[in-house]
Amino acid sequence: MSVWFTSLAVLLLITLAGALIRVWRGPAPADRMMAAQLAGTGGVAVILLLAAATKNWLMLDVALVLALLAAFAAVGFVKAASRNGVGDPEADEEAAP
Amino acid sequence: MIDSLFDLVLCALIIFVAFAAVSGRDLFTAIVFFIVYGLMVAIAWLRLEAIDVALAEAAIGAGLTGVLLLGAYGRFKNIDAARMGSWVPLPVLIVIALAATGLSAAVGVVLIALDPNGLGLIPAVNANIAQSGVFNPVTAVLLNFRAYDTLLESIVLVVALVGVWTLADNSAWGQRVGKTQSVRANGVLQSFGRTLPPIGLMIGIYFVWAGSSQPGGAFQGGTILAAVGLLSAMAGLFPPPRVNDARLRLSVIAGPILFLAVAIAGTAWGGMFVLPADLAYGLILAIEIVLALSIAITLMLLVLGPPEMTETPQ
Amino acid sequence: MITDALTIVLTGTGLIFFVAGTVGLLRFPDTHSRLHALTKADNLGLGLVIAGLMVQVPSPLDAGKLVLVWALAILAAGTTAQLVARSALKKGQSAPDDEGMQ
Amino acid sequence: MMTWASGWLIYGLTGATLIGLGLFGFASHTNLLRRILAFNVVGSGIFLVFGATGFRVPELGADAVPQALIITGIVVALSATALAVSLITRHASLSGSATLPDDDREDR
Amino acid sequence: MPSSLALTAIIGAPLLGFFMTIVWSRAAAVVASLTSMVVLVAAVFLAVSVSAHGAVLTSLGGWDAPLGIELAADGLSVMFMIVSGAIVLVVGAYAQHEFVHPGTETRSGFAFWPLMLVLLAALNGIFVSRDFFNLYVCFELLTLSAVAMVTLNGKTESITAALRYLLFALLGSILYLLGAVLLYAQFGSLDMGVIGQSVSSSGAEILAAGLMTAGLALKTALFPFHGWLPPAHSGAPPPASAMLSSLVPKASYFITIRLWFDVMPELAGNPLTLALGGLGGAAILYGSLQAIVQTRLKMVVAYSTVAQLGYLFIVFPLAGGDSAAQPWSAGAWTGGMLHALSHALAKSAMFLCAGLFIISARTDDLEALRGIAQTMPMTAFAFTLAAISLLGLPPSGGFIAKYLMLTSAFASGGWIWAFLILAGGLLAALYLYRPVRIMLSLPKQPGQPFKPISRWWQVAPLVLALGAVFLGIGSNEPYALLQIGRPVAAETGL
Amino acid sequence: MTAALPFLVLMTSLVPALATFWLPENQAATRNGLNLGGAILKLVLVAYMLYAVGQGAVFETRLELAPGLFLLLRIDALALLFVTLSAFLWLLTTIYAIAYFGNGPNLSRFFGFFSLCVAATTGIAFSGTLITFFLFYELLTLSTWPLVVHKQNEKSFAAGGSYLGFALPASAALLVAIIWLESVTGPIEFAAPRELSGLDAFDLRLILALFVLGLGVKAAIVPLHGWLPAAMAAPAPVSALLHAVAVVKAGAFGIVRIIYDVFGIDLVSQLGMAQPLAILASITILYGSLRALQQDDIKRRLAFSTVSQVSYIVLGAALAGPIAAIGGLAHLVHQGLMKITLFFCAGIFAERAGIEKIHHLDGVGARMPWTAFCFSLGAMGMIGIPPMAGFVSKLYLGVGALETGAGWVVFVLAGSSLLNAAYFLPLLYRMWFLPAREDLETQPPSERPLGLIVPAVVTATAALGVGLLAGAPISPLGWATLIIERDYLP
Repeated sequence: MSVWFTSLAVLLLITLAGALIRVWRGPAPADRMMAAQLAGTGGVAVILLLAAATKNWLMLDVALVLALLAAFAAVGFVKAASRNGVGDPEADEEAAP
Repeated sequence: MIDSLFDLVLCALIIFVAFAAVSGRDLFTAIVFFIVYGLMVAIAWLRLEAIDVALAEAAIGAGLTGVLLLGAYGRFKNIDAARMGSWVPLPVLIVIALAATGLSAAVGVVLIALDPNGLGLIPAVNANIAQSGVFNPVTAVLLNFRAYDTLLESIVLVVALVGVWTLADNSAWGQRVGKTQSVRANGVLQSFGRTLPPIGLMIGIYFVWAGSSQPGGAFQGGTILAAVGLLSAMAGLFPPPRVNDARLRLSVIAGPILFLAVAIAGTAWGGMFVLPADLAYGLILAIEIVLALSIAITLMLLVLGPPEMTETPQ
Repeated sequence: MITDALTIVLTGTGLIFFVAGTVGLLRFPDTHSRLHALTKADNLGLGLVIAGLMVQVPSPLDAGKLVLVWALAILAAGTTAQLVARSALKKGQSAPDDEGMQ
Repeated sequence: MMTWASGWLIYGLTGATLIGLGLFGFASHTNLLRRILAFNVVGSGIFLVFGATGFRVPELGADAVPQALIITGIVVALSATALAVSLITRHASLSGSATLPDDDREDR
Repeated sequence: MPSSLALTAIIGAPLLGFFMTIVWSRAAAVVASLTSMVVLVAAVFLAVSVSAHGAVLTSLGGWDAPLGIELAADGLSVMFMIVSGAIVLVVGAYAQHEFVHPGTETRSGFAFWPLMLVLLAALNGIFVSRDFFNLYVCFELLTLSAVAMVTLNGKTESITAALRYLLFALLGSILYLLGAVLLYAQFGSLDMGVIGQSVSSSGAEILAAGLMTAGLALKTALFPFHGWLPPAHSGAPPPASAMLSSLVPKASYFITIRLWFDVMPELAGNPLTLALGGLGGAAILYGSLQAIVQTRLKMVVAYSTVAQLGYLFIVFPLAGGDSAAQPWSAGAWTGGMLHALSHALAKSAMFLCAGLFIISARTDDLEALRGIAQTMPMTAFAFTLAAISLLGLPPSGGFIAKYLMLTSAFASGGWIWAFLILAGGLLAALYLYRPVRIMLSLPKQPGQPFKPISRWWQVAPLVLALGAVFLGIGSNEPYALLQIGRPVAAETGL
Repeated sequence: MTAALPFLVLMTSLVPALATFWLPENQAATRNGLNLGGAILKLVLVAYMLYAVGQGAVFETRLELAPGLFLLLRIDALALLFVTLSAFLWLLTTIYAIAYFGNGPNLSRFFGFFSLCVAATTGIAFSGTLITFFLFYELLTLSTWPLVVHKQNEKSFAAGGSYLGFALPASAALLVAIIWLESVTGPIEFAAPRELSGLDAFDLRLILALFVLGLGVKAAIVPLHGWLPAAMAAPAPVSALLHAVAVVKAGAFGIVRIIYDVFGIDLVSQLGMAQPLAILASITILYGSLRALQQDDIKRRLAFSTVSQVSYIVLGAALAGPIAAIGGLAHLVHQGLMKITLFFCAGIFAERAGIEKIHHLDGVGARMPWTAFCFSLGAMGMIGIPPMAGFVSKLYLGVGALETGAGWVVFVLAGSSLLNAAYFLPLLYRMWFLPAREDLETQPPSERPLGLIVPAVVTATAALGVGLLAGAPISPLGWATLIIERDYLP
């Protein structure tokens, strides 16, 4: 069973490499960010599989942290993309400076 | 076999991501790669059975540092391309590349030559953990065997905060920290910011509490709490505190000062940092809890930056 | 034995969704369609992996953690997808992939 | 508990590579944020080396002392990064530049 | 037992003060003064105890090395602690006039005091630590507080200088850390004593020692890594500059000395000693020449630091060059340490003088200081005294240091080192003569362009300058103290 | 008491120095009282020591700086010779300076450094080890610099710069010589000349050369004399002190110490260094005189005269014979008395009558008789007219030279005397025999206050007296004989 999980993790890693190509290529920052998001989810999955492979379920904690902070990073991203780094990402128009 | 394959693929991926983060085309790409890099390294730590470190790396490396860099990137918008910087001149570049390669190679050679059966301090930790008051060996090292390091480390955070605050404008002193966040009321971001904190709070507290017997602890838990706080602040759910708020300052130093107090109290039991075996667990837990809160607030303030608010928030 | 088989099927399918998501990410022409492919694929992929592992975990606490991970991922992905989509649209950055390596 | 043949060495060598990569980035960019980013790469490379050498005998698990020190190191690196990032932002807003003024070089 | 208590007090007290000044910034200046007094008393107590019973060693938390962290105070650490305690005390007294805010709290008025105290804690931590990783944490504490101090006046140039400083310091830290990691990998310990007992010249040790030395040299601003120092030290407010220039580079130098003389003298050889000595010599020449052409007083003083730090590295090739005819041993080593201490006193005095001049003349442009000695004779006198010590003229501490180093140089036939030491002295005369001359000249126009400064304020630099001189006149006690726990290699050479 | 005596003597000038620095500018009475009191006390102590040392006593004070690094104050006959001169002339110069400056600015600073300068000179005289000597030698450099730049104008700063420009490299050379020597032999005390066998002849020569280089600057040996004429920018009392007592004498005294107490005269001869040194001294004697001849400025002429005259002392030491040595040592005192007289007078001319150039001296003799008379006495002494002091020194040097077989020195002495006459006699001629300028006629300059003229009269009389009474045992010549016969002859 452990071999299955590990193999799956390897394949997942390789898939992640594909997503990273999109990060590299862009072209828009949104593309990069979304691809990174995918890598994050994939990473969480890899960790879950590793936990299963080693039966060390404490690793789930790490997955938990990553899932929580992935969202956090995404907010950081959209904030950074706004006018001066603190703007409202949902504003339809940028406020005049 | 398959494990080694996993290790190889993971390491190749880490090196590729690091390469992309270091030499990616533009700053933004580099930062995104850096965040992914933190994630990959966290996985590597799991392979090295260092779950405590993986937690720290995931929370700090992938999370906070990334957000810190992203935040700064947001400020770089007004800088024209010419002043964004580029590479040093080619001849210098070559020299640097050679030196860096040389260093890597040297470290590699040294690693290969190391005694493959080096045990480090594993026996020493195992022999003494019973007297440490906790079951997680990493926590035992952090809060008992080498508590001095940890105390100083928690102070490093506070010093960094003082340093960051020093960068405020003179006129902004006494204002709220960070810049005014503008957010649409009840928009996506705000509802996200409302949903996440309870979950985050729970997870953070879990890590602090669990730290004595399994991976986790004040730093990991504190970081998660900080992230939750930051998210709420970014979502405009509460106004950031004022830089001269006495309660704020007290909460920043509460953890380190309790730590120091316990360390000094140790002189009554035989020397600085001495924890009597029967009280050790309680004391460590108390330190961890207060420290986690202080760390959370300090980290949050570090990411928010110096007070810069020019207008008073509505 | 039956649980193991279930796990294998579920996690295997999960992987396929991840692969699909990645392919979509690489092949779809513009930011918006890439976004859609992505969010669906990765939430489903992770969900299937988690479902497959649910039957393996020894304690309810760990099962709870798994659920929480998935919940967080969906929440985060949903929210950020919206935010990113807005931010991309707003800037007119929903650009087709021009393969350009400027 | 499974054993990985010399798994630690793979990670150690990866760490060594990261150190070189990071140092290269640290010295070769003029953009300050990128230099700080590279600095973090060096740091995690060093930590990886540290952690890997603490895992040379997998049967005994990972050495707790390097782990604890790495956590300390990560926090210290974060503190330095936070200060650096604030400095860089402040510098950028004052001088309008993301790099250090080269004409300030003392050895000119 | 009380001496191990004192050992913890010299770190615990400033840390406590650090916390107090953060929450109670209204009383920060008083807290800072009390704290540095406590530190000074504890350091003197340690000195007495060390000279009576030898080096003091304590294991924190009751955990002995290699598992725990050990602190130790020998003569060398005690001397450095006394001098840093004294400097911080005086600088704190001086800064009362600059960083005290009677009304609402100000930015720099808040930040200076905690930074000063945590700097002191970090310094003392470095002087007593026996653990290489703990030293890394202490160095970061030191670096961050020092960098923050550079930014206190908020000017763009200061921010730039602080950034450059931070980058160099971080690079230094990280190289040092890599070295420490490799040491742990090799020895399973980070304790100096444990490592020192099992040095075996393996590749790991050589690489580790090399990396640590490079990192420490970066932090010490050894030529050619000195570029960050002059703008940082001249950009900081004078009280901060005084501590930065006199104490902070000494901390990393201190550990360089510990590393090579205490821990792994077996690894050192001619390549190392020649390289360090050569760079030190280059620093003397380059720093002095730069100091000669500067037009601002603080830049002159800052470049002088670059030059003076160079002397410290000449100790490496000279150590062991003992003259059989002389009654003392380890002359070069002791001379180097005395030089570090007397430079600390003299340099902090100079920066405080510069600070007073700036307050009085509103600039440190050399030409604008013409005739300032008329308004502030005491400060000009203090500056001149400090200059005498830097020149290595008798009877200052600088002289005794140079004398010891020169004797070793001649005894071992190190002509080139002797030449460098002497040339450095003469060049120092060149770059310090100009400011002194300008201060003492008559002002161009008879009007009174300078703001008068209270006499008590002017006492601060004078006390430090007199300290530098006293280190020469009363060098017997410091000399004897430095010999306690002195490493064998200081006598036999590297 | 006897152990502390050297220290006490040192303190008699050091304490007034330090105290004076802190005195407010307007406390003239306290300041003068301090300095005069110190000077008188010192003179009393020195007189006592003269008696005691004459009886064979030796005083020592030892302070340990670092292990093996002693500050040794030791009074032997040679030290006493120098210290007596400086104590005596310090008192007179202080009186003169008080009168000269009146209510001028920055006097606390001036008298502070003035006393410090004398303290340094005393220290040099008392130094019992090389390193103690170096310490006070440097203190002298540092304390004279503020005196040289006292006027704080561009000219005096240029002079001060030139002074340090010569003095600091010289001190480096001196330090090298000391440390090189001591790194082989251990700390050197003057009392017991060491066996210097650890070094080969070449090294010893080099070390000796470095010593001469280091000390030669203060002794103004050609070509190291450049700073001395420039230092004329200083006020007259400073010039008097520099030329007669402190600086140049410190250099000359140092050379004597090195030759007699460190190397020993035999070793110097064996090394073949005595003759070159004698030649160097001779060149300086002639060169200084020639340059003096060209000067129109009175003080500059006197300055070059000093360059010339100080080398008589060096010559005496270098000739390596007892009689020449006695002559040289005696000249240390003789030249001091004569030269200080000349500078006192030059100061009075400049201060009271505005006379700075030689051609302004016309007819001044009748208008300022006391000053002119004293000046004439000093000048005649310099020329070596019997029975003035200068004659005695030259006689001993000449006889000594013949005794050691260096007959050529006699020609040097003769030539120098002729040159001395050539540059001093015209001054005397102008003073006494030419008609005065008109303004001198209409407004006869005053020689008051007494503080100006009395010291000059005293030193002039002394210069005459030591020549007349040269045979007495307590005269400088007698004392020099005592030194040589008791301490340095086998």
